[in-house]
Amino acid sequence: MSLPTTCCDVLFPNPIVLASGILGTEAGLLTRVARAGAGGVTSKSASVRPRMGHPNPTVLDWGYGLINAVGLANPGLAAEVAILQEAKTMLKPLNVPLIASIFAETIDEFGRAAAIVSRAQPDLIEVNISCPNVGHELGHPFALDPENAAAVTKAVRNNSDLPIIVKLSPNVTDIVEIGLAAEAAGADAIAAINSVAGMVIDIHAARPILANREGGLSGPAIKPIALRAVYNLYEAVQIPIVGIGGVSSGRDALEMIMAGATLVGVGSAVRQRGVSALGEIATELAHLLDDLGYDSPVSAKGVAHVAR
Amino acid sequence: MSLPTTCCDVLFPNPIVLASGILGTEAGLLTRVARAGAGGVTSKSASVRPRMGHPNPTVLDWGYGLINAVGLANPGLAAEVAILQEAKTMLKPLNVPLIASIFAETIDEFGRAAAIVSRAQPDLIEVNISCPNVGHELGHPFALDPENAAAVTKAVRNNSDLPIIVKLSPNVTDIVEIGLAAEAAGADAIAAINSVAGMVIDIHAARPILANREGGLSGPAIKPIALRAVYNLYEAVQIPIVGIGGVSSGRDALEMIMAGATLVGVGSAVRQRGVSALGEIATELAHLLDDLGYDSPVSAKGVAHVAR
Amino acid sequence: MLPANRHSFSLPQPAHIVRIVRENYRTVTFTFDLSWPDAGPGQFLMAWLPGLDEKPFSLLHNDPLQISVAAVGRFSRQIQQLHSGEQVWLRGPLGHGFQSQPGPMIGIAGGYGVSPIHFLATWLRNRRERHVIIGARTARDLLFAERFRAAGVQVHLCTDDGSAGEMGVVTVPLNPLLAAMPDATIYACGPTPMLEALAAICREQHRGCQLSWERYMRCGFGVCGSCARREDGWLACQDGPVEIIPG
Amino acid sequence: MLPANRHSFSLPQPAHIVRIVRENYRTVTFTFDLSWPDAGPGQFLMAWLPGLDEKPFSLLHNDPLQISVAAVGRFSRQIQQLHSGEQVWLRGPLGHGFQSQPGPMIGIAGGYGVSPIHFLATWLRNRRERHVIIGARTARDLLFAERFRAAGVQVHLCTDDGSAGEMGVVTVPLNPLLAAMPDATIYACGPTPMLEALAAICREQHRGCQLSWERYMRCGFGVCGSCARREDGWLACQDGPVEIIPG
Ligand SMILES: Cc1cc2nc3c(=O)[nH]c(=O)nc-3n(C[C@H](O)[C@H](O)[C@H](O)COP(=O)(O)OP(=O)(O)OC[C@H]3O[C@@H](n4cnc5c(N)ncnc54)[C@H](O)[C@@H]3O)c2cc1C
Ligand SMILES: Cc1cc2nc3c(=O)[nH]c(=O)nc-3n(C[C@H](O)[C@H](O)[C@H](O)COP(=O)(O)OP(=O)(O)OC[C@H]3O[C@@H](n4cnc5c(N)ncnc54)[C@H](O)[C@@H]3O)c2cc1C
Ligand SMILES: Cc1cc2nc3c(=O)[nH]c(=O)nc-3n(C[C@H](O)[C@H](O)[C@H](O)COP(=O)(O)O)c2cc1C
Ligand SMILES: Cc1cc2nc3c(=O)[nH]c(=O)nc-3n(C[C@H](O)[C@H](O)[C@H](O)COP(=O)(O)O)c2cc1C
Ligand code: FES
Ligand code: FES
Repeated sequence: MSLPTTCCDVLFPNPIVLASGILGTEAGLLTRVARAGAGGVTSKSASVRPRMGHPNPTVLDWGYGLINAVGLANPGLAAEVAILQEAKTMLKPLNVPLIASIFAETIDEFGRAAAIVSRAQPDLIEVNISCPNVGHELGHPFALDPENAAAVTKAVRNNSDLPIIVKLSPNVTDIVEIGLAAEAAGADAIAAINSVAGMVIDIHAARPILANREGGLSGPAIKPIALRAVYNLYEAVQIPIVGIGGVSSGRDALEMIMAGATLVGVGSAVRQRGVSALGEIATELAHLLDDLGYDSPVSAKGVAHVAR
Repeated sequence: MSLPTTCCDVLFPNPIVLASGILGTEAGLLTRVARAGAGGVTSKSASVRPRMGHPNPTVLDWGYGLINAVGLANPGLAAEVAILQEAKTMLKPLNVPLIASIFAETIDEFGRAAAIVSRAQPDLIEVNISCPNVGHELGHPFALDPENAAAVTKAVRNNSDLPIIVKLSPNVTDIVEIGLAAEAAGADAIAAINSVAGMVIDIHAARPILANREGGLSGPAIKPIALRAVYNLYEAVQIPIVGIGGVSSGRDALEMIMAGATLVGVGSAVRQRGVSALGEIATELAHLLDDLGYDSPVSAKGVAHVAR
Repeated sequence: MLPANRHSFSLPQPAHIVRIVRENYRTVTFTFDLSWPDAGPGQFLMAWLPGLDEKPFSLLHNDPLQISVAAVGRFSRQIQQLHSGEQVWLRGPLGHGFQSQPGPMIGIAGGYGVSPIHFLATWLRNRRERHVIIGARTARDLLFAERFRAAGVQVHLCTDDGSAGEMGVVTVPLNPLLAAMPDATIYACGPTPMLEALAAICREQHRGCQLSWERYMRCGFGVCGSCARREDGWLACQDGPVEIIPG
Repeated sequence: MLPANRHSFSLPQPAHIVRIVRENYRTVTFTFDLSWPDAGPGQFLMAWLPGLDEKPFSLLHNDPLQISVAAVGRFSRQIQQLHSGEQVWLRGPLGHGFQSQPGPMIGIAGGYGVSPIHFLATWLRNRRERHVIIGARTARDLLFAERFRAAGVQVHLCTDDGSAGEMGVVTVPLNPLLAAMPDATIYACGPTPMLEALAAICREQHRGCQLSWERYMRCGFGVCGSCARREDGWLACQDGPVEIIPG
């Protein structure tokens, strides 16, 4: 069984990568996840200027998964570049690639963010387009329409030579349309999915619990939503897909790979399984692939696609 | 504590109503649910012509809820009218209103369906616009864009004097926009949400388990998605909302009411709690309202809305 | 947040066929490498063949799992094409089965209805008296007579054409048994007309009976309404498949 | 499918305040009508005031739940406005607390750090020797001295200005204790500079210690990374808040 997987010409020791926003705040923490067996790590999304994020409650466990509205809190890209450089140095001896996640509130700013983050020379850039477009009259996230998604992708493309992963939101009528737009605009890979819009309410307080009222669902509850997104994207795009959403075991990871994922992102499973979740999932995946007679993750990629 | 609730001038003995597609196939079964304490019952969606639906597997329990792709199997509206008439007669002594659910594949057919179903004189008509629009070049469900949703609503409006509930899909970029379009086109109420698009995959079979590959998620996993939809719709529309999605206890029902629901639809909870789920949930709701000092469901309606 | 992979028992589980026994010209018994020790006679499973369909089958045994399948259509013919070592996906145990009553057993089986009745007869192996009536159109359709005898059950056969046992339907051998054993419980599984006839007889004689009905099924767990009886909404998958009719 | 409402323990639970005790000019102790019998000293909870914020507080007691809050900012001032009978929403118990070691206890508490140290002292009530060093800026900031004494703990006070106890920081009374009790375990909670000084002393003397650190927290369960230490990614909420440093 050979787990090493290539995506966008970058070699990952295994296909299980840390999703953005989970444990991705510090170099020491990214390295800790890598040491515990992750195949790749993604930093928390950062923007040109620092952001405080929303007041608490921002992250909750509602029983079938998590909900969060951290509000993209981050120290700003100047500080982030230092974190990424430190992380790069620490990750190098482990041969674990670093994916740097960026976001912005206008298309121009996405370009600037890409230029700044590239200075840290991460192995790939992930473009989180699920944040609200403040330049847009309605404030809708860029991920919600194909024109915006394409414009953001182009802006990043024009400002960096690094491979670009565009991360899609599931909160759209047609995720495939957005994926195709990103691909056409020059994305090297697609990540799907970001968290699913939702709300938890406390009947005693008679109000939503998150300070931001609504937030993003993640964890076991969203796995079928993610599988469907990856499955449908795989039938449409040619570029590799990072499948993310509700993966908490080797079995879940294999489902995602069979749906068409090249890499598998893991976030909320850290809640149940701790920092070593990713390494454990990679090991479970290796055993399962062996049991089922596949000689590598890529040999199982997309096999769940059957003739219509 | 007074549970009786009026919606569209129809009096429901309590706000907990059976969602369409769950136990709604036969008059005897609708009556059984009513006898077990439901405040209202919705029949399985029916179309002008009969439909076989998809082969099995069509309904599965994936651990955090159900997934289904029954394919809108139904005996056709001619046979359905007989079922509804029988149900009406059986429900009358119980004073439990009957909601008749219809769907169609073209806008004209929606009008015809409304005309036919009205012969059975159900108390309300629910318009399920989540089925694919075969008249439309892309085959997208009517629920996915505001123009289609409005056109369907008008066609039904023009063919029936009964109160009309338009049932929305959560699989859209902006559910509020669709709700507003239905309201403007003459809907008397909104039902939200229908099931959430998803997929389950079996790694041993290396394929999606549902014969239709993808299906609709329901049950506990989708409750936060439903709460968010109802909350946001409540801030936009003036007409009453039937809140549906993942409600399996009186507490869940109260969360839905606090988000803005006038009636609360219950479906998948029957899996855990049996045919008496609805009656039990209504009782739990009454106790909770009492404990929290509300004198009726309507006095708790929308209280989770706080100033932004 | 809950532990991962809570779903394993609700979704279809892959099982390997470990033994295939041909029972007659159209019926085959499959033994799987899976056991459901808590499942009882009258309960059923949903068997999925990926790409084809998923259908309900009564348990012939729980530990290991066994089902008997009569080739009548697409699915039942296809499953009979499988070889030992191949996989079938099983979901269950589903439904409510027979409730064992004190006193003698009269089992009545039509066609592949022998399957749950045989499971029941082995379940009640310590009963003083166990009788089973097996009915079929013709001799070559009769199933399990030797198996029942080997299990110590008194077997009564009948065929429409008299080619084996008594000529006529199951009520022919039943009537004398009913008269001879006023304290016996009737447990039956078979085609709907047979069950309707039995229900009528028992109603007339004010005798209780337990009848296992067949209906088209989708969910198998009481949600979709596919298997509902029109009049009273009785759900074959969840309230049944065995209906306990008091005397 | 799982039973409904699995979430009750992970989401904030409403608790009523049943008792409010003013400890000093800025610190108040709240007792709630909720118990977490499995929670131990050093563990914490997140307290939510709807519409305002959610903040971590160390447990002063588990059964019933108690916390002590020093008014220093928006949240801590607001919670002190509440009256008996009003509600606070509590989420926990979170984190890993102190690990009781055999032998004597030396507790070191700065500011509201007295809270988990007092819980620990009552937890270890059968120990031969229990000492606690309470440090503060000035006399009126000192907390819990009488409570510790009432619990049979030997109390050593120190203040920056010498207005009570010895003049100086906690290391002043600590040094003679360390010398006198080579087998004592050091358990400490207080401001970061105090803990850093203690860590340095213990490192130098090759003595183990247990230090409870404070960091800004969001999830409280090891997911968001808000509370991570830069160098090694140690998570105050999940790996800690108590760091067990071997000798
Ligand atoms: C609780 C239960 C237990 C069962 N136990 C067994 C068992 O132990 N062994 C066994 O062999 N079979 C059993 N069956 C029947 C089995 O589920 C299948 O129906 C049977 O195998 C035929 O499926 P097929 O696809 O091969 O045939 P099909 O192609 O489906 O049809 C074969 C024949 O059956 C009739 N039929 C099929 N489906 C329907 C339907 N939806 N409505 C009305 N008529 C229909 C058709 O009219 C046709 O004549 C059981 C059914 C139920 C509900
Ligand atoms: C594990 C743990 C246990 C705790 N236990 C207790 C306890 O038992 N009793 C108690 O009173 N408090 C405790 N705290 C501190 C408490 O959580 C709050 O931080 C404190 O109440 C101040 O909140 P506030 O909103 O009132 O003040 P704020 O308005 O937040 O600020 C007050 C002061 O604290 C500083 N501060 C606040 N937030 C931050 C931040 N994110 N980063 C850096 N500095 C900040 C500010 O500089 C300011 O000077 C604990 C914290 C942790 C992490
Ligand atoms: C606390 C938290 C913070 C997150 N922050 C980010 C973020 O900054 N950028 C981003 O692209 N996704 C973010 N996400 C989404 C995750 O990267 C991931 O897409 C989602 O959680 C689904 O995966 P999971 O079910 O494995 O957690 C966050 C998720 C969580 C739970
Ligand atoms: C088996 C099944 C069949 C369904 N069929 C229909 C249908 O025919 N028409 C419809 O409008 N909704 C249908 N639904 C959706 C439900 O009415 C409801 O909107 C959804 O299940 C969410 O509610 P729940 O979580 O309480 O089940 C179906 C749901 C299930 C589980
Ligand atoms: S098969 Fe779905 S209710 Fe019986
Ligand atoms: S507070 Fe989220 S990881 Fe510690």
